[in-house]
Amino acid sequence: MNLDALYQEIILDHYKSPHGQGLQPDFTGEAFHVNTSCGDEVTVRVMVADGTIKEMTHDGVGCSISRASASVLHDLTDKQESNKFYELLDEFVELMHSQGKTEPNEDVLGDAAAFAGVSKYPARVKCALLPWMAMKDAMEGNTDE
Amino acid sequence: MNLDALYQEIILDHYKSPHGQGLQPDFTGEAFHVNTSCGDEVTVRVMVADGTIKEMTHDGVGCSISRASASVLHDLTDKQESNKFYELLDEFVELMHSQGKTEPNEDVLGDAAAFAGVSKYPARVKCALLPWMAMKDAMEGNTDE
Amino acid sequence: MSFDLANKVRPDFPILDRIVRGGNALVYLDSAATSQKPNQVIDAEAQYYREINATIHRSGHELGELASAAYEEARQNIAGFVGAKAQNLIFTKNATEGLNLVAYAFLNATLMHRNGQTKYAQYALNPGDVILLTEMEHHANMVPWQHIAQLTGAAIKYIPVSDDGVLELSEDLFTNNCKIIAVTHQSNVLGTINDVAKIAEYANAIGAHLILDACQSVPHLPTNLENLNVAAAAWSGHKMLGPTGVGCLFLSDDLLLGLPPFLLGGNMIENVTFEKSTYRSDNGKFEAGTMNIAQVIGLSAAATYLSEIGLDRVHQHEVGLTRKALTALLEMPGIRVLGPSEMSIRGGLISFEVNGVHPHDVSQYLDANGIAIRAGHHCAWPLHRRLGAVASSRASFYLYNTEAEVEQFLAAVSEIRSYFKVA
Amino acid sequence: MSFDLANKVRPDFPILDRIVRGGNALVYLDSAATSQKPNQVIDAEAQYYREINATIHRSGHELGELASAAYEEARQNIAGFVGAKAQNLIFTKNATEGLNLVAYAFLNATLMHRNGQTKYAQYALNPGDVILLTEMEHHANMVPWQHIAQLTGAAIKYIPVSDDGVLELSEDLFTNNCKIIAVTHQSNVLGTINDVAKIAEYANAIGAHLILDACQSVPHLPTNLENLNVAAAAWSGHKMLGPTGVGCLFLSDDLLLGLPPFLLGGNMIENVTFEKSTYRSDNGKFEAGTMNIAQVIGLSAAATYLSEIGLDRVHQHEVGLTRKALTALLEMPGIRVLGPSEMSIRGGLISFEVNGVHPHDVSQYLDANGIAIRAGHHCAWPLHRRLGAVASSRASFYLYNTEAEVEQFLAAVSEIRSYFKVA
Ligand SMILES: Cc1ncc(COP(=O)(O)O)c(C=O)c1O
Ligand SMILES: Cc1ncc(COP(=O)(O)O)c(C=O)c1O
Repeated sequence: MNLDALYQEIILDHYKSPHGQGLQPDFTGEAFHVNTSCGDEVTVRVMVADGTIKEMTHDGVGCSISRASASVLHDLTDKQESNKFYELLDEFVELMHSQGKTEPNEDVLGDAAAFAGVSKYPARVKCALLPWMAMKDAMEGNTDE
Repeated sequence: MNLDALYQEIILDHYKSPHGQGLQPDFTGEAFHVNTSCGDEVTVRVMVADGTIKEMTHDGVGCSISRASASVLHDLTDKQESNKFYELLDEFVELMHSQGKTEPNEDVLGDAAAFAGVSKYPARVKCALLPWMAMKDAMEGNTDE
Repeated sequence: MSFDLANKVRPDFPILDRIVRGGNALVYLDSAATSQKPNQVIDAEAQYYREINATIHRSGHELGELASAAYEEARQNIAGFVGAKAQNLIFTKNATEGLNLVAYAFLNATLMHRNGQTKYAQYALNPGDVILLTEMEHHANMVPWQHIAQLTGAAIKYIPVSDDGVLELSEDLFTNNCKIIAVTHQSNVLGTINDVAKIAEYANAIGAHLILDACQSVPHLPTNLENLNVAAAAWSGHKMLGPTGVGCLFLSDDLLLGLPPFLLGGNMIENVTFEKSTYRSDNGKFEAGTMNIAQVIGLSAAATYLSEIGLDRVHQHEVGLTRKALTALLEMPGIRVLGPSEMSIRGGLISFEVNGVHPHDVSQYLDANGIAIRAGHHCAWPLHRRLGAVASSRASFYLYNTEAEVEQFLAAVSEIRSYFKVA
Repeated sequence: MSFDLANKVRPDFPILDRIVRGGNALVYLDSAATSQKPNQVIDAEAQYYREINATIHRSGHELGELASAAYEEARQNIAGFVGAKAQNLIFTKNATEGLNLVAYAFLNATLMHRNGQTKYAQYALNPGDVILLTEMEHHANMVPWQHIAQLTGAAIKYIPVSDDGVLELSEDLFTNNCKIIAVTHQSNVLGTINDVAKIAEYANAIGAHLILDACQSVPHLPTNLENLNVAAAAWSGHKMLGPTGVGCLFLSDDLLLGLPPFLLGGNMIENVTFEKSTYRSDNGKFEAGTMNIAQVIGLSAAATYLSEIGLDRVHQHEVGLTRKALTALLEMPGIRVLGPSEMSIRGGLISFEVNGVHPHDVSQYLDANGIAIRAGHHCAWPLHRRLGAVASSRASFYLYNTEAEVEQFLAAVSEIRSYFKVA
């Protein structure tokens, strides 16, 4: 079924067993985002110090795409340099706006490459981006740099 | 030209030399009506006593149809019994709503029969009726009966 | 049970032949959001533009006369369709505008009254007054009232909804300080058909203005607004086979004559000077500017189309389809149906949750099968919170849906949990 | 001067082949009231209904995606047509709604500010504040301001119009207490094109919000709203070859972000609870309920149609026709032309009086010859009083009118006084 391009195994696995879910009490930045067209919600917390994301956690309600996206984002950024998040963000946003025409760079994006199929479904692009946009705000809310 | 059915000689003559135009200071009832869709205005004054319209005068601004209609109305009702006005009103309203399908009763309507052609022009029916409706209100405003 | 109606009418709806995602034939089960349009409606609009397009009520030429006559005939026809007089019918752009019109007219009355215009006393809202809504209202019949409550000092109260999606009506809620009661005729989430006659009885006993959201009833149930005894009723054309961009507002004589206007501009005025303006007293008071003439004429064609079939037949058809779907969903493992399980108080739509699968994923799965339903909170977010649902999936039926489509829908729903590996 | 344009485009407008009263071919000179529609626009709407009709922004199925994309592409296209960004463009039902939206949003800001919401201080109107209009405004850009002035305590003042129909602009009028200035770009009675750049300069110097009524400019003149430096601009689709039932409102970032919403309901919200609601911050804040999707798409087809021809060419064509008519009318005995006699500050319409013949009789006479013009006060009653005219007759031209039509019009006008025996 054509749907399998959207719901890749990796996505459904992250949805079922999300990583980094559950907000940690210590953080330097936090942001809550909601997709007004559907009501999906996510909160992202980051603890940043010395240019490094010491911890990234999230919580929320939403569809498989938005929840899996948060889980993948945790894997990609937790304990990584802050810069890496911004590089990934650019790459991921570009992929999401490619309408299925760009091959994802798996070396950079890792599990996030599995979201390539989402870009063909304009209504779902926002779902995939939701945690990324929340994390961006959380990073900027951070005063520790 | 088909227009001549609308603008009968009689109408244009009344338009050029209206009868009863100019409001008399003594009256038992007065009404001001305006056609909001075009701005035509008329004021009708009546002096009624002993069941008779002692005097009917009018003034206003408007198209040939509304002005001529006021003039004809003066001729038909001035110095006549009040009842006659109501009979004429029914007859005239019916004619105006006939969409050109009724032959006017010239014996009753006199010069007002010339307005038969107006009933084919829905936008102008209101013009012809304007002074009649004002007179109706003026008659009802009358407390002298 | 026979489902002939759909087969008879489908040829009139060109979009129903469409092939959608994955090469599937379209199964359109989203008519509660917006209905599809028959050729009769599409052609009526096109014909208007090709033959008589002109401004109405103000042009002294033949096209203007024809357009004005067509517009007013449409008003007659649509008013007749809902058992109202033409003079009580006002055209808007959608139901949302109609409900806002009423709310803002009350706000205007309040402010004008506070400015010394005593004739509006009867419609003025003051601290201590109550606007009574229900927990199942669409945002369009909730947010405007919250807004004017905030600005006038009135309070908002709610008629509660039971766990199985029925209004918990009790006369105690209808206190004397209730000035406005705004209620939906049929819930766009639960499918519940409310007992408007009973509510009108309570409302009239305390002299409150009853405002009806008729969006989900007028298109689907035989409706007689005069018999319903409401002060106002709003609905949208696009949900009853009509064009987008047109809605209807019924106002009782009381509100029509008594409320001040809302939108201000051309047509609705009686006299304008540089200093001040006065307004018409008939339904034109509420129709400012150049109206949606073509859409009104298209909507009239839709009303004629529905009348010729008969709303009772439409309703019966929908009840048949809904009963079939409801019975199956209630028995399907991992499915929670919102709203009453009793068909007798339900219209032609069903909202449901699939355990462990988010509604967007449900609708995406169905879409991949060509089946169009809607997922989300359906503009009734507070109701979803009340029922403990993040959001829901909704299938809705109309005269053109077939029994086979319902079967396709049920088959697809039954596969969802295993696709998403939660069963 | 060549008038090729009309002959080139006429085949696109089916109504122009119509035979009207008395067996005459239609001569449509009433485009300032509403324009006719090319097949391209009629078909775009029909195609939308036949192929992709669905609700936008909220449906999770393919039709919903297609309809949403078509709607947002239309927004892009129409915004580009007027030199604006899509994010600053809002769709309404007509210009009247757009102007009311701005006026009511200021009223809401005022009331919410008085209720303690300090973030609206910048948009609140108070006694002592002035709303500056011009004496040539259409009722749509006058009555809403009178209404909110009355409710907020602000005062209305007018920029005067000279006897020959030109604004008597002077910097003195632009006092520091002016909060809002609402001006028409081109008068629908006088034809005068106002010096918006100059007015914007004065408005900006005192920090007032300049609201432009662009009804008669956007359809006829190349317009770049960002360059014009206005806070808001409203116009109607039906006057620019588009469908009825759709209008546009441009809001600068300042008003878009700063003003509270107007119509309340679905789509425009951010969050809704039983107690209170919060609103979106983008242009969706001002688009409540199911939008006029088909009409927006039709309007986009109209914008494309006009762009392909080029607005400068349309304007030139109109100037040619108007100059011809104006020159002849100015010389005709018993005719008084309203507005400037200088073509350089005029657009494509002419209002006039025929000595001794009421405008309704003028238009009736022309109608009998198949010529459709408009008679009345053209929703500018105060202006007519100011000019000492009971009402007037107006001929207006558009890209599809021919030189021969102007000649027919002039010949008919020259006969009127003798027909009514006043010459
Ligand atoms: C200058 C002007 N402003 C406003 C309007 C109102 O436009 P609408 O009736 O389409 O809302 C018109 C047209 O009627 C107009 O010509
Ligand atoms: C119950 C109910 N009320 C109000 C509305 C709002 O209608 P519209 O969006 O057409 O204004 C809808 C549909 O969206 C509805 O289902």
